[in-house]
Amino acid sequence: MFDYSQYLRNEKLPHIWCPGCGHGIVLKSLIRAVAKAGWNKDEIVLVSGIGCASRLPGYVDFNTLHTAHGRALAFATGIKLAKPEMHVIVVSGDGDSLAIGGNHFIHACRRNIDITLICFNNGIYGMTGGQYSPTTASGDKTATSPFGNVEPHFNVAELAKGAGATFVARGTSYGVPQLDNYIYQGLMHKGFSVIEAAEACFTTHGRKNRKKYGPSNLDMLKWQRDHAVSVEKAAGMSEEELQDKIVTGVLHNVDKPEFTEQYQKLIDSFGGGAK
Amino acid sequence: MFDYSQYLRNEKLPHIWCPGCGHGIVLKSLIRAVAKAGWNKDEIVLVSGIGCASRLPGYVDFNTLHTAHGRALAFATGIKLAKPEMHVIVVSGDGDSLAIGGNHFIHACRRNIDITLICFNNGIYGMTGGQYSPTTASGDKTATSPFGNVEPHFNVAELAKGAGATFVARGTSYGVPQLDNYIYQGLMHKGFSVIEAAEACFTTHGRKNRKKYGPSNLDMLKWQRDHAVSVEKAAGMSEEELQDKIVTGVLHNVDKPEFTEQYQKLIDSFGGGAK
Amino acid sequence: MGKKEFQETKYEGGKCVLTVRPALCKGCEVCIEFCPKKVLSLERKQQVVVADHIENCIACGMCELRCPDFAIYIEKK
Amino acid sequence: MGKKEFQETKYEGGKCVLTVRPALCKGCEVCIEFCPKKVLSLERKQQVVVADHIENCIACGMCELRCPDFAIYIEKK
Amino acid sequence: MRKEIRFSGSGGQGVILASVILGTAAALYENKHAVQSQSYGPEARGGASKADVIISDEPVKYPKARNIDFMLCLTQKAADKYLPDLKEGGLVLIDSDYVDVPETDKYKVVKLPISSTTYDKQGKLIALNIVSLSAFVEVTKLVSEDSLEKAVLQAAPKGTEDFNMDAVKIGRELAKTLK
Amino acid sequence: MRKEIRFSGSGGQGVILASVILGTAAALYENKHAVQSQSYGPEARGGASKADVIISDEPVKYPKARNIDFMLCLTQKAADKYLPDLKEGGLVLIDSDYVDVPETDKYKVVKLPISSTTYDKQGKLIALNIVSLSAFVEVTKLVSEDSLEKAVLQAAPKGTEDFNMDAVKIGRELAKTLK
Amino acid sequence: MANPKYEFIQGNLACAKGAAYAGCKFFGGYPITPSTEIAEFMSEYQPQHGGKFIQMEDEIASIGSIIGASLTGAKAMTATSGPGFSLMQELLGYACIAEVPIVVVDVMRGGPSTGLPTSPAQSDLLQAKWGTHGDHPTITIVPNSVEEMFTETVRAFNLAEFFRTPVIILGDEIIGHMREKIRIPEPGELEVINRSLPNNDGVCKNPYASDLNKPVCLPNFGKSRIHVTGLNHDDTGFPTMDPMIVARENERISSKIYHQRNMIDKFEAVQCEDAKVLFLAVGSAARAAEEAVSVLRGKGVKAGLFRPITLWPFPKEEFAKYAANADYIVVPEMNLGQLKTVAERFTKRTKIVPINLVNGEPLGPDTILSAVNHLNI
Amino acid sequence: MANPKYEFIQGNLACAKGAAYAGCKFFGGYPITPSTEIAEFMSEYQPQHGGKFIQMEDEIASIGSIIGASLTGAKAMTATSGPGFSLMQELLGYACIAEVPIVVVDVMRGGPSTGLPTSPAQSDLLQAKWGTHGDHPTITIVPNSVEEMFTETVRAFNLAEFFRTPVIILGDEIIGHMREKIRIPEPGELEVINRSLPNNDGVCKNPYASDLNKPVCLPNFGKSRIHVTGLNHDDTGFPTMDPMIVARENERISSKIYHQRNMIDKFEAVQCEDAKVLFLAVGSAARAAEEAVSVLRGKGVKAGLFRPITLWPFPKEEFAKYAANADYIVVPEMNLGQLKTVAERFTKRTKIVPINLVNGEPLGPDTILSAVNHLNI
Ligand SMILES: Cc1ncc(C[n+]2csc(CCOP(=O)(O)OP(=O)(O)O)c2C)c(N)n1
Ligand SMILES: Cc1ncc(C[n+]2csc(CCOP(=O)(O)OP(=O)(O)O)c2C)c(N)n1
Ligand code: SF4
Ligand code: SF4
Ligand code: SF4
Ligand code: SF4
Ligand code: SF4
Ligand code: SF4
Ligand SMILES: [Mg+2]
Ligand SMILES: [Mg+2]
Repeated sequence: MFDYSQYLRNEKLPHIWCPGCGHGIVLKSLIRAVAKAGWNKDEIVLVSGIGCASRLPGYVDFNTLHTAHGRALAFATGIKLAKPEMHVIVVSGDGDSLAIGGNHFIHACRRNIDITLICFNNGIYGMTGGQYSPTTASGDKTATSPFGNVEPHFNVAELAKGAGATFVARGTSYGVPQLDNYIYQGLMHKGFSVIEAAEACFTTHGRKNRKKYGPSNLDMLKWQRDHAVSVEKAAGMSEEELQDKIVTGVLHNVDKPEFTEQYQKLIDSFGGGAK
Repeated sequence: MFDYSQYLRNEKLPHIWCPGCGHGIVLKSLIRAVAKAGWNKDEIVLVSGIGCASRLPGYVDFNTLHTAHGRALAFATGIKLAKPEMHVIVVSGDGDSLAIGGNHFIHACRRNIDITLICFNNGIYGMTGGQYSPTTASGDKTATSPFGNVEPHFNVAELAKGAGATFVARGTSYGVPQLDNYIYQGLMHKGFSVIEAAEACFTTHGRKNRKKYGPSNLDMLKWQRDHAVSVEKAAGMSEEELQDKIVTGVLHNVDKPEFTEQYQKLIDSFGGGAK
Repeated sequence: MGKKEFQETKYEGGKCVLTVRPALCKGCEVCIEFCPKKVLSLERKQQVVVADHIENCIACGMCELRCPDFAIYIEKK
Repeated sequence: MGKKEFQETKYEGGKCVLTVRPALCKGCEVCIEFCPKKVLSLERKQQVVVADHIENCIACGMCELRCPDFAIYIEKK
Repeated sequence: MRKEIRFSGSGGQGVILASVILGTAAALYENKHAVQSQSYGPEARGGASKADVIISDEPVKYPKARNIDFMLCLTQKAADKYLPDLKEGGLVLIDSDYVDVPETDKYKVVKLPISSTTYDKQGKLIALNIVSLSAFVEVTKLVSEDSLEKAVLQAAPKGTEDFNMDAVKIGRELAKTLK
Repeated sequence: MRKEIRFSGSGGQGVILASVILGTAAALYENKHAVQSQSYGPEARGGASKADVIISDEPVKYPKARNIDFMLCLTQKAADKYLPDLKEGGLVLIDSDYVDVPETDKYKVVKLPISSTTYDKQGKLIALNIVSLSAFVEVTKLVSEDSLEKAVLQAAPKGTEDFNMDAVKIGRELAKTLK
Repeated sequence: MANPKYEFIQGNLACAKGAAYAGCKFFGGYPITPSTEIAEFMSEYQPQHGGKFIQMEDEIASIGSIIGASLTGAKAMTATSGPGFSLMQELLGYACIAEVPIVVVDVMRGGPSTGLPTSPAQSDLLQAKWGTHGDHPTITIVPNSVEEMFTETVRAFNLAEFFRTPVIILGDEIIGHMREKIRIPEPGELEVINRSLPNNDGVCKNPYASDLNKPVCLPNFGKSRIHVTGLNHDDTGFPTMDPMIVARENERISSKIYHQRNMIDKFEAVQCEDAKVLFLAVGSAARAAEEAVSVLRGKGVKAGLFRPITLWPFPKEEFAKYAANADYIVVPEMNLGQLKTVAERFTKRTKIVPINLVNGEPLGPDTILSAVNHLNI
Repeated sequence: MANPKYEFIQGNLACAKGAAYAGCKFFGGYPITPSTEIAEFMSEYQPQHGGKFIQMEDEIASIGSIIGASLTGAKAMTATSGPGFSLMQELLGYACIAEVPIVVVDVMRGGPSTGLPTSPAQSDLLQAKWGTHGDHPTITIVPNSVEEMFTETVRAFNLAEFFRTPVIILGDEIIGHMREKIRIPEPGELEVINRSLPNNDGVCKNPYASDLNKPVCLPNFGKSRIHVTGLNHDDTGFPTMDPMIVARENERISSKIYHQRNMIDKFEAVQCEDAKVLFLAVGSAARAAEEAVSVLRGKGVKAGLFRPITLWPFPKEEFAKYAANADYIVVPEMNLGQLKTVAERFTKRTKIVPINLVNGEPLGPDTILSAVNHLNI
């Protein structure tokens, strides 16, 4: 029996998330990945922005920082550069990391700073009651797209890659063992890694799109199961076939110089920065 | 003899740019492309942010808007959506569009809104005196990287593509006829188009990197000439060979539904929005 | 941080011990839905999961894996 | 917007008329450097371009194309 | 006459809608002054949630309830949390299927098996809030039957009018058993 | 004694550095109070650019120049723009190779062929600002030769010390021709 | 059937409907509690009425988009709460200097930073005036009822369009979320002001030319081909550093507002004439204060309430007049003393009694009354 | 050779050197005129001294990065000008409520919006106090010389670290860009305060526990494993909506500062004792005012200058004391009347004479003297 409690602030449970919310599933995945990495809790800083997902840091027994909406990566960049010996993990909703936080997202990718970002992508602004986000599927009804969303959505992995991230993976809150593995690989990766966890928010999103996702929270999870295809399988599929699919797997993994190491080299070139 | 004067606010000339600054070369390219498009000046809105490049709107006889640093695309999105019959062009420096303006950049790409963005990429913050930008080459000395830039830089085209732009091209301020053509294609494209104009700022950047770019402004232009390779040619080159090259050409061109048209369809579904 | 003890309900099956922490269970039914052996069900009034067919449990761990609330645990025998 | 007239210096060659607007020329030498026929040079004191070899001009238009300042124009004959 | 009313229950039970209907009935159909407000934030999502209505003949200046005259409690948690706000001499209606409160001299406790009755009659609990509201109105006489029905109809999504009017009747009948 | 000095010329001529050197000479090597300030913005890039120094025995309160005692003009544009700020009885040194100003009773005009002399002696105009500064100091006696030399050395990039000291001498000699 | 013109709705909804009434054709926003209902209504309303709704990527983009839309001629609006309002500050200044009419709603919530997202507060009162850098004009309106959320939003658009300047509406969580009955006015019943435009199809050489103390008559984008910038500019709209022009324009964008105070000033004076205990309060705190006034009058205390509806510019003369007669100025507010600073400025003799509540709860009449009980009256 | 401890440098450079002296180990910034020299110095200094410099993607990221860095224990700073300062407002509030020490330099420039990027102004004085949403504390320092740019930056770090709060330094284009001689103090010569940390290697259950009126003793990230949030929180650092705690904490983050005013208050009173014409001015305007005082005294006019060096909290008692004796309070400032509002608050009887210059030019003694000439003295 895996002992979550040593990673948890047990007295803060139950968490605030709705029954069945995927955020809890991914949280457990993250804990298992950190356990596997064997990191010392004192040396971990977990940073988030604002949103349902961003409440996560309150529950885990690391150094935790709940910042402002969209700004987690900016704070995290300061932390990592100031104290590179810390393991810095960022957890963030799709709205937090890709709407208001989009600029910090692409620049963290570009810098290739050794931070692991887990994007809790439920395709909606959960916390504020279900307005469409930059990852909401076109056509979906939300609080601010009552007639169906007319905007296209980001492919998070493509965006991360295009911006320069060196490790990109996508899992789902249904395919938990795989997700464990992607997060673990992300933690181990030297450089900026993005793990997108495809999730669902029935409370604010599924409820308004029962025709598509099914009548309950459980159907939404099954929708995930039925629409996930591995990157290997996806390679053989047409763009049309992939239209409503969630392509999972490690989508990008390259080796590039890491930012804080490069900076340390500069310091070292002056003899380690005597005062 | 091409008559620029009918597109210019002649009384504002000479412009404020330094002798030999590429911004002037690209401005002329833009004018020729607009002329070729045959657009009515009353129906063009040219928007910029803040920076040397962003002073451009002052010189052309369209509806022109000089916004705040980084925000040109946000304003432009409002203009285009409010009045889709206008042709909206954004001109913006690399700092303006990719540093502080990075979020608006990726979201304009995602929405595929019918705006043409010309990114005046001189790889530096010219206006403020030459601090490194998100496109400054690694190793270059700048006002804030006195020992050489330790940060990686964006590949603007990859970023745009990853974010969902439907037309992406890159030219240089040396290869002017090609640039004319890319801009023209961008203007004609229905959807969001990004034309990156690779440029040079000798005043704040070249001067500090004479070893690399040569002793004068003219050498910097020649550097461009010597490092530009067409996308066709680049296809056959290794990553190493491409390291310091500027890959030019139309790099991405796909057809996707345009945002304001989609929105208009929604309005039309209610009978065109009777009051 | 101080530890908090949660009350636990234990079910012993052939292959496993299954533990539920009722104070944490939100009755979301995720474990129930994806249990391959229909071991679990919901106690309506308390909105808490119960293992009324523990005998069928194969200790596959899917319930624990997917429970969003740290409310259900499987220990293989 | 009102038009402003700029003073112009005209050079007539075999194949072209070359026009310089001294008030706009910043003497950046871009046109000079990339003229394939070495037609142009810089008048140091005024820092303005002059066409001292207009006879060699082939009207290729490169000077006009690259001038950042609307200062030089080529008209083919 | 200023009356303060609080509806309380758990997140998804529809107490907010009930309060809006009551407010609508008073404000639009009886030309009284009414102000409705509700709890937002984490509490609104799970746990105890509340919605208040103030009904008055005079314009309502301060819009928040302070001394509750009438309360409805659909869950025990809600009762535990909010009953202290009921004023001396006030009245609370509880769903006796789920809630128990000790008898007291301080206020009047009215107990009705709302859930079981609703389930018995409708086979589901979807309209529990309307049944409760109707019973509540029958007990408190805060608005007329007619006004209540109009307000319920105004709030009912298309196609659910009959079902909701049925709920109104169930609540009313249930409350009449008290007499 | 408060003296206000303005150096003016075109963007790349180094008048700012000259002003900093003068300020340094006065402040660090003669223990006077000195404040230097310069123009920023579009004007600093092309067109006429200026840099001011105030030298005083007393602490300088208001740090901006208002009534220029001594001025240096290296271009005609600069002269046209800034001469009006020279106070009555002031002195202006101009580079007579490029600048012409009418004689007047209002202030004293000192003309020196700075550019041509510099070019003649050094084969380039890089140190024009130092030559000008040195001539200016020789004319105005605002700081001692010694202080000026120290300040020039402090400002000179490594390897250019001799070249700059040479420029100081050229300027000084040129100014001495006036006597 | 009830009269269909009456509705029992939330303050935020009333605000959105007021905007629609005023002719708002463009809404750009980013969701934030407790203002989301405004955006949600707009997302439904606009496409059905030929207008535009867009959810931008953040609050900066939101205000940017509405300034852009307004320049094309559309009446435009955004809505947010504290954190988003802070992010909008830079571009609020842009709208001031470029003289672009927009309406910005800030439904105030608790705490600095994220604070208490679902609790009421009145702690952005001075931010609304001083939040952006540089000197700039501000018109800020603070409604205190659902009805005013409607009518004052109409007025906000009128002022924005007339004066060519951003107008801020400060709601708060209480006023925004509570429901009251309001009458929806018929079209034409409330005055709706549209921006005046140059004749001549907008073509004009000096679009920013204006008498001192007067708003500009800037044409919309189109045939005008004007230039608009956030740099200091002259009559032509082009940048200038000429000290005379810069000073005049910096002053004019503020003085145009002070020049027609009669159009802008709005306040409610409840029993102020003979008030010895004068309350100064806005928004939901003013409702509590008004109740306190009744209670005190009932006890024979000469109490009164001065409630600025237009908070900025502050109706200082009117306030000073009543204040001069009062023994105490009592300032109940859901912050640590913001209106108090205003009271201090415009009262020379009177004792000022601050009542401050910053616990996330509404400020009620009881708190006010018990504070007043301690006074020597 | 000159004494090597003296340098003839720009105000911005002095500020950066002061930060280095105070032990600043992290600079995160985004370039903007007229503050760039600070970042440029830091980019050279930090890597040579084992510290960190990073140019972030914008000003929001800049302040975010320094808050993050500060939480690890590094003294951290950013520098900007008006437009960037506006963008930083949201996170300034974060640093207030989470009690994170940072130093933010705003070198003020002209105009609202982009305005006049290379011209001086003093128009962010009130923004520094009220710019972010929600009630929050502010310590703001306004140096008026190159020397003070150094020494006051050291003091800014001291106050930030001691009080665990952001400290703002308002420079202006004049002070930032002018060169004066300063003496660079020896290490140890000026007091340098480091944040106090809990014993016990930082492990503590209630990191935000603190007496009323006192700063917290928050451990740095590391063994402490604390939780930091921008929501209202209790002693443990975790969110709470408990009204008692919320009120106490909202008040404490301000009152901690008012409690030890002796550490914070700093002003210069030049010939104020008998002043009948009392100038209230800061920064470069105060230098002009000081010259005006000399001139007026020379003419027998009893003039004096009250110059707050710590502008916020405002040294109100001291000012009020001198103001009470004066016939006129003259407030020369390069804005449309910001210090004036403060003068109004803290003067009951005296006539206030504003002198405002917003043309992008420096405010000089002549302007002041001619305004004073019109007075009846
Ligand atoms: C500056 C700012 N703007 C807006 C908000 C309101 N807000 C809070 S959370 C949120 C979106 C949350 O969506 P997401 O990041 O996807 O997380 P989720 O709740 O879906 O897990 C928004 C818009 C805010 N807190 N701050
Ligand atoms: C909010 C804000 N931050 C910073 C600045 C300062 N600034 C003006 S232009 C500029 C960068 C310009 O670089 P780029 O966009 O590449 O244009 P270029 O000058 O190189 O053409 C910066 C940082 C500003 N005006 N506003
Ligand atoms: S609202 Fe959605 S995202 Fe938020 S806790 Fe509930 S289910 Fe999860
Ligand atoms: S500084 Fe650079 S970018 Fe700006 S005008 Fe000069 S050359 Fe062009
Ligand atoms: S371990 Fe597997 S079989 Fe057993 S209860 Fe859990 S899901 Fe069902
Ligand atoms: S998954 Fe967890 S919370 Fe959900 S019903 Fe099962 S045990 Fe309860
Ligand atoms: S047209 Fe061609 S040949 Fe003639 S001057 Fe220009 S560049 Fe030279
Ligand atoms: S390119 Fe244009 S500006 Fe440059 S020298 Fe030639 S004519 Fe003059
Ligand atoms: Mg989400
Ligand atoms: Mg650039």
